[in-house]
Amino acid sequence: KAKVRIALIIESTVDDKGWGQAMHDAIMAVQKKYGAALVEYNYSEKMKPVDAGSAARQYASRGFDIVIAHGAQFKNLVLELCEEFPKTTFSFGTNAEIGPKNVFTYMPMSEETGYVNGIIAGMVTKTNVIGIVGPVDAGDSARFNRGFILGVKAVNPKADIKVAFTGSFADYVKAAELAHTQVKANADVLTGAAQQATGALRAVAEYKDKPIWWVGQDTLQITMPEGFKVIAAASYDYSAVIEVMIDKRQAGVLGGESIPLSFTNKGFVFKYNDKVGAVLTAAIRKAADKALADITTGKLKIDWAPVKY
Amino acid sequence: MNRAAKVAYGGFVVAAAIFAAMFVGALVMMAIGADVFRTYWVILTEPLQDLFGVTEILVRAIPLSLVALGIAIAFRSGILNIGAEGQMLMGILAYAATAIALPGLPKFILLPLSLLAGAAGGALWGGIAGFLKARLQVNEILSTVMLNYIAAQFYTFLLRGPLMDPGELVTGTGTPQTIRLPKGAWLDRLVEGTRLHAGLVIALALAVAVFFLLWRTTVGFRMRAAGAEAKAARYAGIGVERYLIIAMLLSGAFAGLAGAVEVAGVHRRAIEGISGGYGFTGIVVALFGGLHPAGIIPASAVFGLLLLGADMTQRSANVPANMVLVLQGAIILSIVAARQFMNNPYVQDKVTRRFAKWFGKRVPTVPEAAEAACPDPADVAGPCTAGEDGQGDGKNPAEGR
Amino acid sequence: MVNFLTNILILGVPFSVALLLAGLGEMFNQRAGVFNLGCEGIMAMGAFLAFMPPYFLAGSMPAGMANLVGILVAMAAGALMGLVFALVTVTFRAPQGIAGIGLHMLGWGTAGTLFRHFVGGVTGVPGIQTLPIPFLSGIPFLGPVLFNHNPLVYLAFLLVPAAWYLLFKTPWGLKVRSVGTYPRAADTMGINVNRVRYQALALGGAMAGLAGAYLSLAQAKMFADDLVAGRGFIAVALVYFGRWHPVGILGGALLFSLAQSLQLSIQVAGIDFPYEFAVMLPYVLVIVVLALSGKSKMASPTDLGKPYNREQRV
Amino acid sequence: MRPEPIRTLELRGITKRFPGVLACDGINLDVPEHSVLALVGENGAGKTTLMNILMGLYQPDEGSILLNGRDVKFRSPNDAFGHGIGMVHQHFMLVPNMTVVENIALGMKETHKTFGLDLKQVRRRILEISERHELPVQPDAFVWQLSVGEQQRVELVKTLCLGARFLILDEPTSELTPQETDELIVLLKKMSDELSIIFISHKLHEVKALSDTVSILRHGRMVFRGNTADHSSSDLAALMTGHEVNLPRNECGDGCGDVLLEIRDLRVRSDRGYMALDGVSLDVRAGEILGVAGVSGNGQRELADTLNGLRRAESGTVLLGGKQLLNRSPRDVIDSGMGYIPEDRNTEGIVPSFSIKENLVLKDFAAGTFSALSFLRLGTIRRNADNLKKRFDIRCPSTDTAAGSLSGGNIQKVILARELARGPKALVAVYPTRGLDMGAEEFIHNQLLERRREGVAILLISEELEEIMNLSDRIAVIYKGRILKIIPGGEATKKGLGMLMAGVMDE
Ligand SMILES: Nc1ncnc2c1ncn2[C@@H]1O[C@H](COP(=O)(O)OP(=O)(O)OP(=O)(O)O)[C@@H](O)[C@H]1O
Ligand SMILES: Nc1ncnc2c1ncn2[C@@H]1O[C@H](COP(=O)(O)OP(=O)(O)OP(=O)(O)O)[C@@H](O)[C@H]1O
Ligand SMILES: [Mg+2]
Ligand SMILES: [Mg+2]
Repeated sequence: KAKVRIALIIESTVDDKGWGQAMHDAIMAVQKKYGAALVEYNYSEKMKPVDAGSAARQYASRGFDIVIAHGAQFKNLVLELCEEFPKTTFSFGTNAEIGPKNVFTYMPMSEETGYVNGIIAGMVTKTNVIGIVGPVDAGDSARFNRGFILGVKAVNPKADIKVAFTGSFADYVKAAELAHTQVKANADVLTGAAQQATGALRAVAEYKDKPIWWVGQDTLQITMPEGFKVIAAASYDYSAVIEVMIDKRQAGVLGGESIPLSFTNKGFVFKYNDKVGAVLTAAIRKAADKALADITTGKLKIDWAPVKY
Repeated sequence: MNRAAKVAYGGFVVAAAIFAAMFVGALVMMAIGADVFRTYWVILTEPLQDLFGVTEILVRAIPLSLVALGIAIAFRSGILNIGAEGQMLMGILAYAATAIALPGLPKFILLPLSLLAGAAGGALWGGIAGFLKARLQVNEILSTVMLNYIAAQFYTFLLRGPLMDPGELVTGTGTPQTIRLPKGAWLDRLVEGTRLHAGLVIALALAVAVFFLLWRTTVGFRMRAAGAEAKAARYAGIGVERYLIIAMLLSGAFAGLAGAVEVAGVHRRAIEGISGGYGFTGIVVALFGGLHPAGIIPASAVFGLLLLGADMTQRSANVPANMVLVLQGAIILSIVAARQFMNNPYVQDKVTRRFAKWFGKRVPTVPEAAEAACPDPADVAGPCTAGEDGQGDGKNPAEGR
Repeated sequence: MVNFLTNILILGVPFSVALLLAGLGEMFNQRAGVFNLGCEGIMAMGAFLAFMPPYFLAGSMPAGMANLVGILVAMAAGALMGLVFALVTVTFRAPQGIAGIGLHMLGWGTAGTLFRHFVGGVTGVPGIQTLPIPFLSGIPFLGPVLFNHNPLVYLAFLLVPAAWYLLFKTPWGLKVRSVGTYPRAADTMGINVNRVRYQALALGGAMAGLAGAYLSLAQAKMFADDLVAGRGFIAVALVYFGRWHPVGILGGALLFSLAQSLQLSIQVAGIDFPYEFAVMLPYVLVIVVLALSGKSKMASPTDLGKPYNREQRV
Repeated sequence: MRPEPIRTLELRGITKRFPGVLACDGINLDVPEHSVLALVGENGAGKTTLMNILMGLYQPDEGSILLNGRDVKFRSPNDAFGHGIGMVHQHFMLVPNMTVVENIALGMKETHKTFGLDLKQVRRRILEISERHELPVQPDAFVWQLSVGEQQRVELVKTLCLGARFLILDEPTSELTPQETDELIVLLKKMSDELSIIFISHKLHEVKALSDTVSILRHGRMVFRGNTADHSSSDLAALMTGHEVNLPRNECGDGCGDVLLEIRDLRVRSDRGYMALDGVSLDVRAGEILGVAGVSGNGQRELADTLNGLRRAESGTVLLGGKQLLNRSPRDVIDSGMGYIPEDRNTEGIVPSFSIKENLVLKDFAAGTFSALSFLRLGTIRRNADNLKKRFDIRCPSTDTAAGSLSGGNIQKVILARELARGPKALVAVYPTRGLDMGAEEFIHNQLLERRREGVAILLISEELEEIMNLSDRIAVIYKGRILKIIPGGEATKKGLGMLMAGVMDE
């Protein structure tokens, strides 16, 4: 196999415990798997849209093979550059469109993780109040929220799901404030997406001895110090996407496909936290496992788009 | 000082300032074990190595200069506008909405029309702060800070709702962004294969226009008078409040236009994060440029270089992205600190005499009659402050805040 | 309903602390005539440095001790940054607005860079725990609203009268006020204008550092690159809202954070309008309240923003 | 600890440079114990600079200060206080939004305790001093609430509270009313038994009345030293300016024209809400100077503001040539032919950072002469400035100079030039010569009289009795917002006016 050089461009940072880190970790994992001799990797973080443009071009002109602009806002810049560098593979997401022949898009079907998390939340709650700490109602976090609601409703139609937003992806402090507000409003299971969710999880961890729980998204929050509050967590595993891109490229396909991220293609990893004890009952595991299996096999289709809140 | 000495002195001060800035940056870099020399080498040379780098510098300089021109108008009129960020967003919204609403129009109508709409959007946002200050005495620092946050929320609201690309709904991606704007609303690229766009022409033309506006027209005269000494302006029959509002309208319009031009020339659809940082860097550029178009244009190019070069360091010298901020901060602090050695006649006088003493020269003589020697502002103003006004006087609003 | 409102107060009060601390610090800066827009950067450094001892010393030291060390380090660093700002704006008489933006970038960038190198990855710390005040916290309504918070909350509220006393009743406060309003008069009275400004900036910096420490240790109990997220700028704005008076700043900080709390509660209660408008609420409210409130002329430090030079005429 | 008494104070070869200016040029000065030295000289002669050096506020470039024959170095006013030297500055050095006690406490370091200010002690000291020297002050008032005269008293009390045994007074009378001035002179005379005093003034009769010796500065050099008693006022004036000074007089008599400016029942509130003008009626005829005499703070500012559209009146009429001007915008007033020389020349009269030539068209830049299609006609503006510079003898290197860097006298000339060149029908002049030296005063008086001959209606507001009496055809005395009496210029006496200004109506 020939060596591939991969470049990543993100607007946040590679250690944000969210969107950016998920992709970064995946590339690192693939690099480890294939060996550093085969995969060269470089990233640019904190990229504003205009900076992303120069970085992408710099990568392309320096001979990087795969340039991943990790964010839907980079669509235009990729579509523009791909014509100029037809030999380079570009990639951006979230996006489900089929791009030009040297562009891969990728699309996390986050409603799937939301649904499974929702089932757990719906069954765990004692107060029948569940809180969502959202960043902005858009993109994959919007899908996650809606899938989550469907999941809760599937097992607990009476549950009251409180959806609220901080208005920012990275305001950890405000996310914590919002989480506290949710708890004060009686919510006993919370969830949330994007890097700001770490702030909310920190807030939940403050209710050390109270039965307030968290179900997680984006990264495997179970392993974090706050993990004792996390009943289960889903994380993105982009290595599937990365590997597909590398393999296709080696095989001469430079793009022109949209790669979904789903349970089916192992794009999502879902884990229970075995250490949380009694809250995670066998019944819950069973229901969640079943949903997971149905989604994976395609038996269960989640119609998230019409959900309103 | 004679001319050669003046140049040498100025050069020495600037060199000392840059050295100080680099030293501060180097401290942080050493703390994290980064390669100090490589980093600086990259910042200062890498952007200038090829045509692409040079054009990218200009791509950044275009919105910076537009924002800074607007800020200069406000400052000269006595208002510290730190709301350019919000004004840019409102400009982008208005521009994009116009372009999306009228895709069928021919380019020679649609482009100017939508850019004007962008300016109007920014003007609206700036005008609110101006109105609040002029009529309700709400401090502009407070209102512009708050309005920035309000604009940011309004921006996502529209991009995620009424203005969202319907395609995002169909595919279910849900990214808050508009459709790709109609070609008729694009600014053309000037150099094939680069992103340098016709916004450059707009920025240069407007720099000239701002110069004429402020120093050659009656409106500009009124605005500057209102900013320099409101009491005297009022006494001379100038409606100070009205000109405060006009200044903020104009200032906002420039920021709005900067946003519109950035989208029309670079992104071609309204996306999130476009305004990031331009608002604040614009203030710095405006002040570096001495609140004068002739200074702002080069200052924005310098900052374009700095932004791009510093940004390249994470790829070429392997330092974390945050290092960009460290370097920018250090450079700003040390250069403004050095400025008084260039501009302040009192300090210059002291330095000159100290030197004269060291080298055993005769202390420069001073004209006999005090009246015959009051300083001419043309001499007082240093290279950073091409000045029509007396810099020595504390009333300059720029020196104010 | 009563419960709803009580909850808003209970949550809103601790939200206000970072703004209050930074605002009080900035008030001293501005009362002494220096406009420090770099508050945000100092807060970022404070938040980062306060986070470090509890993070690294977790095992070797009791948590309370590590927190205290963190707070002290943050305040010391804040004071140091205040002094750097003083060097630039007081001694070198640089324009203060632009220098403040420089300081903001320097502080923010340095905190982020060092965090990446020494920690790398958003991480939590146990932080400062709630300390209910015996007896008082049991009072219905008032107890949970006022007396069931972490110690820094009490400290911040005690700092309001303390700042008032310092500003209006002590020799140093007198010097600060004179130096910000009419430095030449102070100079002719034998007061070293620049020294007082240095001191005020050091104090203001220390308080901004403390505000940052509050964010990372008490409020979020974690550090991340963007933790401060503009709160420093809001604090500066609130100084104008509070008309350079500790009580006014307290009012501004409470108004803002209660509105914030209200906004979150409204969202949680389930609203039928776009949440973005709820998020805007605190910002709008602060402007509206200021626009509608009466004006007092004599409050402002009239020499705010002007460097002082003995020999130079104004 | 009491400082050792100052028996002799000598300045030796003091030289001080400012950028481009040699403010003091090798000045020698001796002040013996218990004597009053008057220091006089034109605006910008270097008086204030010299005194600031003596106070440790400025560092001299060369020269030394000898106290009782010993060399001393003053690095800050603290050092000067330490030796018992105190100064009342030319411009008030009081922080407006602090109280009198606080202002004085600022300098009384012994009241600065660790845990607070000992304001009681300060208040005690203030009352003690003000009683001993008969200088009534209100310790708890805010400075901004005080009248100019009261502030002047506070300054004196402040200096004495700080333990000054050697007093420097820089133009202490320039803002005082005649009575207040007289009282101050008497007081200083008394104090000179205990203290040494350096007294700076442009008013030579004060110098004559108070001082034992006089020193004259010109362009930074000491040009004369002598006993006051040996020289007449006009001798001193000539020494000061280098030529004979003749303050012109209005030789009344030639018939004035029709009423041009008519003010009826004007009622106006002050900033603080009380009735500052309570039914003021005045007529000014073409070719007449109507002097408005009064202690400042009796409604003069409000009158001038209202006449010029800068303040809203509650009721009344203001007619200029029959045109109603009440509550019109400043622009309307200006366009109707009103000229205005405002009280505060540095912030109202000029935009300090604007060049002289810009300031000279501050009211007319939008008129057809100076602009076309909203574009400024820079050529015309420059020519206008060069022209006026010559006509009004404005001393500056070029008309591009920032107006704020000029001396008070030249700033006043810039304002005068602008207002008079517009060819006004009526002119309101407020304290037009305050703080100016005799040369400048002479010039301005001549200009006003010339306009009068040309038929301009002039309303002259002043506290300077001599000025009012020299120039006015009629004199109206204003007291607490009302016109007490109007007397023909020829019949006015200093004493009579002084009584009226104090609100005393004899008969
Ligand atoms: N701070 C300063 N900066 C620059 N030049 C100054 C300054 N102070 C004084 N000068 C210059 O020094 C000269 C002396 O000024 P000074 O104020 O001592 O005059 P003065 O005799 O007190 O005048 P006046 O009678 O008007 O008060 C002036 O001509 C002026 O040009
Ligand atoms: N900022 C400055 N820089 C240089 N010279 C100055 C400056 N300000 C004032 N001067 C000079 O100081 C001299 C005297 O100034 P000053 O203000 O004492 O005038 P003045 O006649 O005393 O006015 P007033 O009595 O109204 O204060 C003038 O010659 C003027 O040129
Ligand atoms: Mg003087
Ligand atoms: Mg004077």
